[in-house]
Amino acid sequence: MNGVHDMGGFQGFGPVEPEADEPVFHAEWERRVFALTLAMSPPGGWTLDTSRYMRESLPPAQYLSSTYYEIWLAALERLIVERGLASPQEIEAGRSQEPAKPVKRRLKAEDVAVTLGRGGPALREAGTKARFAEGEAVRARNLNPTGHTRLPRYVRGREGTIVAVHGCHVFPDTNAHGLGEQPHWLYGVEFTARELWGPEARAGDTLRVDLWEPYLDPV
Amino acid sequence: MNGVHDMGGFQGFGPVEPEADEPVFHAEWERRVFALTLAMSPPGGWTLDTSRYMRESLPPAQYLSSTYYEIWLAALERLIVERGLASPQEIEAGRSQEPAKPVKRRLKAEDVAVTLGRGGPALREAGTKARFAEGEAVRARNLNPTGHTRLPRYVRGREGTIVAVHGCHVFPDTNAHGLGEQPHWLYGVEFTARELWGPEARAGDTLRVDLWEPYLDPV
Amino acid sequence: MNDEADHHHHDHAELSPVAARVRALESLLVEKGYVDPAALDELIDTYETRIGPQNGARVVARAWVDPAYRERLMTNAGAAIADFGYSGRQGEHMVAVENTPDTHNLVVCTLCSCYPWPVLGVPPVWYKSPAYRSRAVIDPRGVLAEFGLSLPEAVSIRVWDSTAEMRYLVVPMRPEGSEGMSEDALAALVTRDSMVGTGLALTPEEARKAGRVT
Amino acid sequence: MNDEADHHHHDHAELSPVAARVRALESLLVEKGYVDPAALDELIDTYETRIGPQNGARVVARAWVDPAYRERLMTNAGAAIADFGYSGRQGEHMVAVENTPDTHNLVVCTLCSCYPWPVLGVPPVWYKSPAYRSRAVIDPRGVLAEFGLSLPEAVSIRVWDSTAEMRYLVVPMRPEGSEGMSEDALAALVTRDSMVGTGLALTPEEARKAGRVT
Repeated sequence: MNGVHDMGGFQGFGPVEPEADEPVFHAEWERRVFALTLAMSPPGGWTLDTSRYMRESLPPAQYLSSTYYEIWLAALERLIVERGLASPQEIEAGRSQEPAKPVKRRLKAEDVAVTLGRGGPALREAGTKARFAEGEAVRARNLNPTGHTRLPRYVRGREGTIVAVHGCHVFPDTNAHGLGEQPHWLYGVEFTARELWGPEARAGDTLRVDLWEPYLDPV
Repeated sequence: MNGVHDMGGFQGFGPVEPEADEPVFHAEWERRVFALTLAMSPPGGWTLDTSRYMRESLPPAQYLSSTYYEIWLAALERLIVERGLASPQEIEAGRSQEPAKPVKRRLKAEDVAVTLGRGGPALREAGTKARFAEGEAVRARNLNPTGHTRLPRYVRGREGTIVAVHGCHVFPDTNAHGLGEQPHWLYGVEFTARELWGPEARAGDTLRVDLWEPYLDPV
Repeated sequence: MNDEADHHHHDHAELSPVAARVRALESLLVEKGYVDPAALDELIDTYETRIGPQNGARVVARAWVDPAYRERLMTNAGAAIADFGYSGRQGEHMVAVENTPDTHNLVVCTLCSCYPWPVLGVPPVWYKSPAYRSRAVIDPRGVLAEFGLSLPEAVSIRVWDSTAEMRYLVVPMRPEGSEGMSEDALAALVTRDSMVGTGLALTPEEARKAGRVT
Repeated sequence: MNDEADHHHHDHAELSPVAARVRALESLLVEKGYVDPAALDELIDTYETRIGPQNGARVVARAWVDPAYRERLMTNAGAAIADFGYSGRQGEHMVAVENTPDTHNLVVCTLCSCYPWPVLGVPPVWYKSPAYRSRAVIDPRGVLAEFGLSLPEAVSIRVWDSTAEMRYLVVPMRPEGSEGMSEDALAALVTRDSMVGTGLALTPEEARKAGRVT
């Protein structure tokens, strides 16, 4: 989806404002949203890709006027409702009004360390040969899917060079929508800053971005 | 400026919602903002290009969460303050606290019809020959100026065809910033939908957009 | 508004915050002598009651009945439109674009809200909305569907993005069943949406149902 | 939070709207049996006190003192980082990228907030801000200037946009004046920003001034 979350290249957001001695969280509710989001993933059964799509598909004005953990909260609520884990009324009330939905998995305190340490690798066994090799010239396709994608707008149509072959990775464009992992080869692709931003960009500056094979055409 | 005002191609704003029997204005304050904006242009001395820049350079979250005339109001207030016509304190108070700034022009009621009927033509005498002619292939440059521009992001780097030569028009990129009208040749340029949006677009669909000569390269 | 503005302090509380802010601003600008309240009223009256899509409708109706006028409109829209006395602000550089059985025209301004004021008045909310501005260029058929308009498969869409001071007036196709109608009667078939491209001209039957003709 | 949640109704009024909403949500999800409150506390404690940039700093310091380790880190970052026991969530596929006198690396996630948690913890607010996400790719020098970092003219910038599950750890250059320092002492020179690319490793002098070493 071409959304405001696809921020690369916008110029109107003002200066970056680093905070000295920034705490990990700025309020107790941020801690809880963070933890709830991680803890609800096993019972909810959604993927990271789906979570990302829920966040980026919030109404654009809401997305831009929310803080980071407000966005997480809104997306978590949407996921909970969408998966039938609770109703909007229950979320408003903060009280259960219907039986809980049976869930297969639940994160226990004693499993937190092992679960985090294992993570969720995205690398899958390759069923095909990689189409591109290091050093090859490619062009990012001009795709404009209405669903989730990890092909930023600012690289579409631009020519770059394969600089890494990362193996076959879960494909977010399908995985986010429950259409399966459909692993595809993932490549590190280098673009010159001038190719991306025109002649005003500094010669020698480059950008590298990871792109799946369906995002790329040979040149 | 690459801003959220440059909306062509976004997909997350939901459906278009036409209103049946829509009135020209939805509130008395909208009438007044509309009229104040038009009436303040002669005493303020700013150009339409400057007004547009003031609107599009509002903070993105504000731009997207404001209604149309709220954006006009915010931009008008910024112009008034920036040109020293009133202070922020006076605007808050709604009362004059300092002498008015002498202004050269003021729109009188009896001049409204003539002033509107004359408008503000943007066509200027050509000092140069047009670089491009109808039928020529051109490519929109990949320019990313931080100031005002009328080169939408979605055409940058795309190849099209000159379909009209409109004459020399005031150049918004300079005029918006008080750098003069610097008229340039203006062209109607046609792009195929597939060139702009990729192979999923319908064959035969096209888009036409008016682009100034400095936005274009020959192909 | 002129005399209202003088006692805005006592009735402030009844206004929404933005309405109060606007009233205060007007009061200030009048007090400073920058604006003439009567000019504000005149501006509002002009666009609320005098300039609107009825202007464009007359232009289109004449083009339907008068081939010579149509020719002038298509080659020099500004001059042809000036026949009716319509000119000026946000219509300084007019271009008329004609729908055909093969091509449907749709006008948008992705960057702001450019719109041909002298012939259509000020734009409706949807024309200025992010939804329309964003999707008219990438998904014109989806947008038309939201207006209840479904074009035949074979028709191509030509979208006009008004980035400069050129302003585009769509000349819709003359509807079936309108043969022999007078120019004035035809004008009642020409809606605002049909001159932006989000609609077609009404058939006489549709116009009757919509209460546009008796 | 567990027992707090049980009586959230009486102290609701003191909370901000969002805090109250989160408390109600937690209460609901605990009541439904989906989440274990102790697991929430454990998750928070993990990222608030145990996993953070001190992890990455130890990795970088070892790479500075141990050429064989550096070689492993650059060719198989995941395995090299696992030497310290750091692994897992948001660090499943690690890549280390080294600054050189010619090239400075800068990491961003334009689409969301991808960041190598096992070595850096969860990202700071600026990393997740629209300002950083939008401008790091188009104006990296302007962004670095806002961090007080001005690179020599000759240095090129290589920006890494984390679009997939690959996570990038910048290995900053070992600062001057750090010769002969122990691995532990060197780790104190390695800031979070230096491992994202918005800063350089501190000189011993700078680290002393910043109170990172005594």
